[in-house]
Amino acid sequence: MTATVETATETRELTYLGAFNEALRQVMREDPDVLVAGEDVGKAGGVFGHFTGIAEEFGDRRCFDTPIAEQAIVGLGTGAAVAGLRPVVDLMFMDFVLVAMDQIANQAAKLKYMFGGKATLPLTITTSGGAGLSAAAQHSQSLEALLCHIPGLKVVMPSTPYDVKGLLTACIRDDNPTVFVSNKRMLGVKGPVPEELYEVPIGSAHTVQSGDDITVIAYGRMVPESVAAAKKLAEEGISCDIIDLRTVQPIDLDAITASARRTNRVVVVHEAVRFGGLGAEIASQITEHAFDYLDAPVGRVAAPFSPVPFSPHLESHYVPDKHRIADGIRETLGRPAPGS
Amino acid sequence: MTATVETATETRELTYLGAFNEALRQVMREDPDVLVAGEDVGKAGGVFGHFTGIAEEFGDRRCFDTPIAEQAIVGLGTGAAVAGLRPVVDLMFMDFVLVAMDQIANQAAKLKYMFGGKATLPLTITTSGGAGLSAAAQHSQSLEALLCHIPGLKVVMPSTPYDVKGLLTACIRDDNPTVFVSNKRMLGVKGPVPEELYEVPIGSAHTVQSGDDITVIAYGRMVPESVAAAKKLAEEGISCDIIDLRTVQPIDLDAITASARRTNRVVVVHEAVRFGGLGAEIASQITEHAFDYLDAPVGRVAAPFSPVPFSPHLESHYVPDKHRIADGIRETLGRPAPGS
Amino acid sequence: MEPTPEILQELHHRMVRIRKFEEAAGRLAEAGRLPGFLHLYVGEEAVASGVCVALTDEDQISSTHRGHGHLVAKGGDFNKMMAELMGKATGYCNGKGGSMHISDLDLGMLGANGIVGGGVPIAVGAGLANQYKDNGNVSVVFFGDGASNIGAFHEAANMAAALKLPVVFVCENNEYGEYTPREATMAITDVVDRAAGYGMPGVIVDGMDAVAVYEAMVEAVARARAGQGPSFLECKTYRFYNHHGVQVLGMKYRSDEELEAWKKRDPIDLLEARMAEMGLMDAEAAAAVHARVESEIEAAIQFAEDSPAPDPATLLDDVYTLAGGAA
Amino acid sequence: MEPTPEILQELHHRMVRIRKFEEAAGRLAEAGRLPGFLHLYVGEEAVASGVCVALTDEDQISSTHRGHGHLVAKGGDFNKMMAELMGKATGYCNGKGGSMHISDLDLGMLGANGIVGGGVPIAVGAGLANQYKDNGNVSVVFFGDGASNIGAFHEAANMAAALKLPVVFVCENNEYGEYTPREATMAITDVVDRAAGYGMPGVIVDGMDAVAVYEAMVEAVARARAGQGPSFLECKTYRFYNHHGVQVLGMKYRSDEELEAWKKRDPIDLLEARMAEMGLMDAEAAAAVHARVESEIEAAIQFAEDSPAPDPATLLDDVYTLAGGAA
Ligand SMILES: Cc1ncc(C[n+]2csc(CCOP(=O)(O)OP(=O)(O)O)c2C)c(N)n1
Ligand SMILES: Cc1ncc(C[n+]2csc(CCOP(=O)(O)OP(=O)(O)O)c2C)c(N)n1
Ligand SMILES: [Mg+2]
Ligand SMILES: [Mg+2]
Repeated sequence: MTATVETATETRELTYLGAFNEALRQVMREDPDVLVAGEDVGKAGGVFGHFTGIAEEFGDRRCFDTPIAEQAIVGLGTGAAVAGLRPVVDLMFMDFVLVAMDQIANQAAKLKYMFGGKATLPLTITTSGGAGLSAAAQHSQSLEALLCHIPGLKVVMPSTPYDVKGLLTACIRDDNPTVFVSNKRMLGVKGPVPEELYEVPIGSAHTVQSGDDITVIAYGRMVPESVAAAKKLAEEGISCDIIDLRTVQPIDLDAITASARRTNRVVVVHEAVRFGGLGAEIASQITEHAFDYLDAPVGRVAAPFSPVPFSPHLESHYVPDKHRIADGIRETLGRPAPGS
Repeated sequence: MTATVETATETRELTYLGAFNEALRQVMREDPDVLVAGEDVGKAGGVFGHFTGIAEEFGDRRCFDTPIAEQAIVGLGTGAAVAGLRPVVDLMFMDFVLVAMDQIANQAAKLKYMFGGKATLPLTITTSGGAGLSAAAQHSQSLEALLCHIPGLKVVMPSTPYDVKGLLTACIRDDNPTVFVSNKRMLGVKGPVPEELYEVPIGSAHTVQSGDDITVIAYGRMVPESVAAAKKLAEEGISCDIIDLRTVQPIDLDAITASARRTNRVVVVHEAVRFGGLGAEIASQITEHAFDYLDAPVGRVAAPFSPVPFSPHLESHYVPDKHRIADGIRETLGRPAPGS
Repeated sequence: MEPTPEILQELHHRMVRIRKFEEAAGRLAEAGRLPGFLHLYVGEEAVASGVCVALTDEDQISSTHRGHGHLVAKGGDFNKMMAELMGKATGYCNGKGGSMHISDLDLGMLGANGIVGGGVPIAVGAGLANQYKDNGNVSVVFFGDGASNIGAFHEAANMAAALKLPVVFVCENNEYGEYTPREATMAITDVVDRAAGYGMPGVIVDGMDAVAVYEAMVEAVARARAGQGPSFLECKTYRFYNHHGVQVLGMKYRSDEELEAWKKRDPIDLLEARMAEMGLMDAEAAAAVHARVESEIEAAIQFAEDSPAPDPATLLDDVYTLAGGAA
Repeated sequence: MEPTPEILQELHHRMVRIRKFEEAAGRLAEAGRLPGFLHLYVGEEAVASGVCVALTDEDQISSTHRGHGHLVAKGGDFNKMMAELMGKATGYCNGKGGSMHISDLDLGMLGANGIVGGGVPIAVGAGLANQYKDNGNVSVVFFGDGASNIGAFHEAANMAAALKLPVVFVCENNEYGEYTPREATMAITDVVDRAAGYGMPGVIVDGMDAVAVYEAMVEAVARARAGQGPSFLECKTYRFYNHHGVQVLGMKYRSDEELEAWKKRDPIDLLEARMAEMGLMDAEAAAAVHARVESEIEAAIQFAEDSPAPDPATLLDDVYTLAGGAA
């Protein structure tokens, strides 16, 4: 995306949340068909602040509170999209995707196909996922694997304010149902963000840092954790090629295979549960496309097979962090941990 | 499971449906805490006939019709299980799992863990999945990948009347939430079934036929299709080791890795969409545990990335069959298709 | 208001179109010439017709698994419908949807739906678009008595009321959900009793009387267009055939007496009798309508039979919209 | 029936226990000593207390995200509760559940729930078990005004009515769902208007008056135990603190006047005044109760502080039941 960055005239620092809010405002200014609906998104501006000031600027016809009714919230967006609007509907926590799963996966995702193509669904579902806030088992999940298995959806999980702005813009402008997942623990993270509106193409990964020994594929909050792990490993003489997937459906197969063929070793990192997680799909596709180049099986660093525990004393052992990522990288490289 | 078969005193032919019905009757006779609830399971005996005669034999307090309310149906079972019963609740089509996903994945699957272990949930959810009946996009899905990604659930997908009886018995007797998936197109399939009650252990795969050239891992209706493909391939001198997974959560890693290490080539087959399907997890685990033994990447034969089409002219090209399975096996073996 | 002769003719014509289409579909299904499930609307024609005659082409409807009648009433094309039921490339959905997903967005028919209650939130969403665009259009939700027990219906009905959307909720209470009678699944007799819980006005209508449905609908639509929000119509009706297909199950879940009593109130007979009384249509004229529609149906069957099957190369088309957007 | 002095003492005692526990939890949270979310029950004590005093230990309740008050009212142990809120190994859930999943199955408390409406079908399931075992027990569903808009509530309420289960639906209508007022999310003023749609009797109760709640509950429970099916209680109440935590958001979503008006009807003050009038409790006696409970809370905080953190080795325990079953 450096290309896009260069085209940016004015760049200053914004938070992950600020970038979301700015993209939404700018898209709403250019397109009167974009409106926002969800729980507490109006007067309160969203429980995390994503929608602060939106109702004030655009009025409560374009940004309003809904009842606590996730199925109807998604269906509201689906119906409005089919009828010609470009709605953004918010599901407060990603865990609530499970409440609305029929409307997302049986309805929004399939309508176009079932109708023989005679429907356009410019619907964006925004939600916030991720663990690490002692929010326990029903407010901490990363459920992208469920969404990515459903044909008809596109899913993005940005890791920087720059990508938040560019991907949210791309999602809202996309004529398909998209799911934009914020990471709850990154909302305050700052980074350079161009003032003007721009898109980060859905489906394009981003190389965060180049390296030769191993490819690390991550997304969302696992990207900075992977960078931190790589810094530690650099001291051990290990050079990591870190790819931020940014979009998890569709995935940027070319980018990850090219890197895998070069480094010959790969580790995939995500917050979600390992079994049946996206890492399995990525590992399988890499193995299918770069089998002869691989010196070791693709490693996976992910959450273990349990719900997310409440206690910080347990949760800190549950969510992957730079230490476990570093261990996973060393393991895939067949390197002993330092001091062992 | 041959062991179990041998212990069977009386064995005669039953259909897949008959085996389900017999297991349920026998379990209900031995345990008064087992009851059945779901749409049309009472008077009608279920739309596919799974519950024929159950209400007549056990009365309508032990087998009754519910409103069309999948969330409440699953919750009814969860609450009754926590309160000491051993309920069986039916979701007519596997596609409706999406309607009840919160109650299945956020509630039933997580309660025990969230309560620090202080809950026992002997709940069985029965449902019917699979394509091939021109039932279109909302009545043909195989959604096991979504369920298998959720810690706390066990999921079985039998391919024979023998396993139907043994696995349903094991599911109902299990003290955890289990999901028993019938395949809609196998209900009339006949096979030997012992008269007395027995269990097929959850989590144990079954070698359907032994072979040396390649390991074929399948479950549900893809097992007979794989056997048919193997017969064809035998004529080409290809010998397949076919493993019926039977349980998809947890998976029998020992059985599949042992075979993979022996044959050095593996193909996984399922009806579900390939991207993010269970095949990815199985392929990844095999690659992690048998990397040095593999002569080729683990192949995957599955449905392409689209909803299930209605027209038989399209659906026949969508669902994997013996031809596409044979092609997938040849590809993984690097063998040209005959006559090419 | 008392409907004009033209309205009565229209109600009659649409009911006959539904009846003939469904009976033909039933025959084809029994002859094994239609793949998949088939939920016939026969017996309930007065509801779809009474509702849709009160609508414009711009108004939208969301339908159910029992959707042919709704599409015919909204002006659906027999050829495209029959071709879709046969899974042909010339069908409404190019053979990808079939009976349970038949739709025509150009006619505002937002699709039959295989998920009970699944279409309710979608019509409410269309209502939001109409309110936002202030285009005066109304969206209508068709749903069954059984569907009134599912969460999506409840959430969407409350949403429509909370947002004061121009939506009309039309309950087709045929007293059964598949093979289970209403009494087994709810402790109320009239589904309309739920309207008050959403703050919506609601009325009970004789669902076998197309004129009664039409008149109640005219009021509900006027209310919606006037920005006064959603309302609820409960139409008491009955399906003459099985839940799906034509024959009743071996297992008897409805008594012959019950079925016969309802058939005595066949909505088409009732309207024809009324129009005869009014001197608007004698037996001969009625027969002419039936004959004309029958020949259209025959032509549609021919069209569908002669139509090509979908090209397997189109299997993966239309999963996504490729033009426009960032992808 | 007019409650006995013992009942009044019990109502008062449980309310004070809830109040003191919640205020202590609020202080700890503001001091950064409690991880995660914290939804305080302060202001609504009369509801949980009035309901639970009318129940036996065998009766069950399903709770919400605002669950501490329900557990305290059902007899919850301060030590285990405080330890759970701090994520300690000695907590009710061994630190795995926290505030939003606190539970005590031995007391019939089927768990707080992080999913709005998520606990409703579960309590209905417990009701099925009670009906099936014919054990005379009743299960109670606590849910908010906002929760009455979600599908799971609707499905479960209708299910309970259809199956005539011994369940009591207790709506805590505090006029807000998070920061959104009731008027924005429903077109009705009284949630109880939904009861008729399920065929359940329903009453409105002053949720700041523990005696009124208790009396209404006694009737509802008797009805359930007598096999006459579910009923619905709407308790008009108000939370004195923020949706979660103590301070109100910078953004004002409730007026000071509104808050003050409700605080004038503090449920504990109301009952103490009433008991004083009746000569059952003077200021001194009341103060003694407060003091005794406060010291119990202090001890519980100490217990929790002194308790060990969960052993990381237990992270993957209790995902499944290992004993018994086929696995
Ligand atoms: C969520 C869901 N649950 C169950 C079904 C299976 N099913 C299809 S139609 C039907 C009965 C619907 O009854 P009703 O709403 O009264 O409509 P009717 O068939 O009587 O017209 C059921 C249970 C489904 N399609 N979707
Ligand atoms: C399915 C779901 N949607 C949204 C939320 C976020 N949330 C938590 S509490 C709450 C408000 C609930 O309002 P109400 O039912 O009135 O209970 P109260 O907080 O007022 O006691 C919301 C929206 C949730 N936890 N679950
Ligand atoms: Mg019906
Ligand atoms: Mg509230």
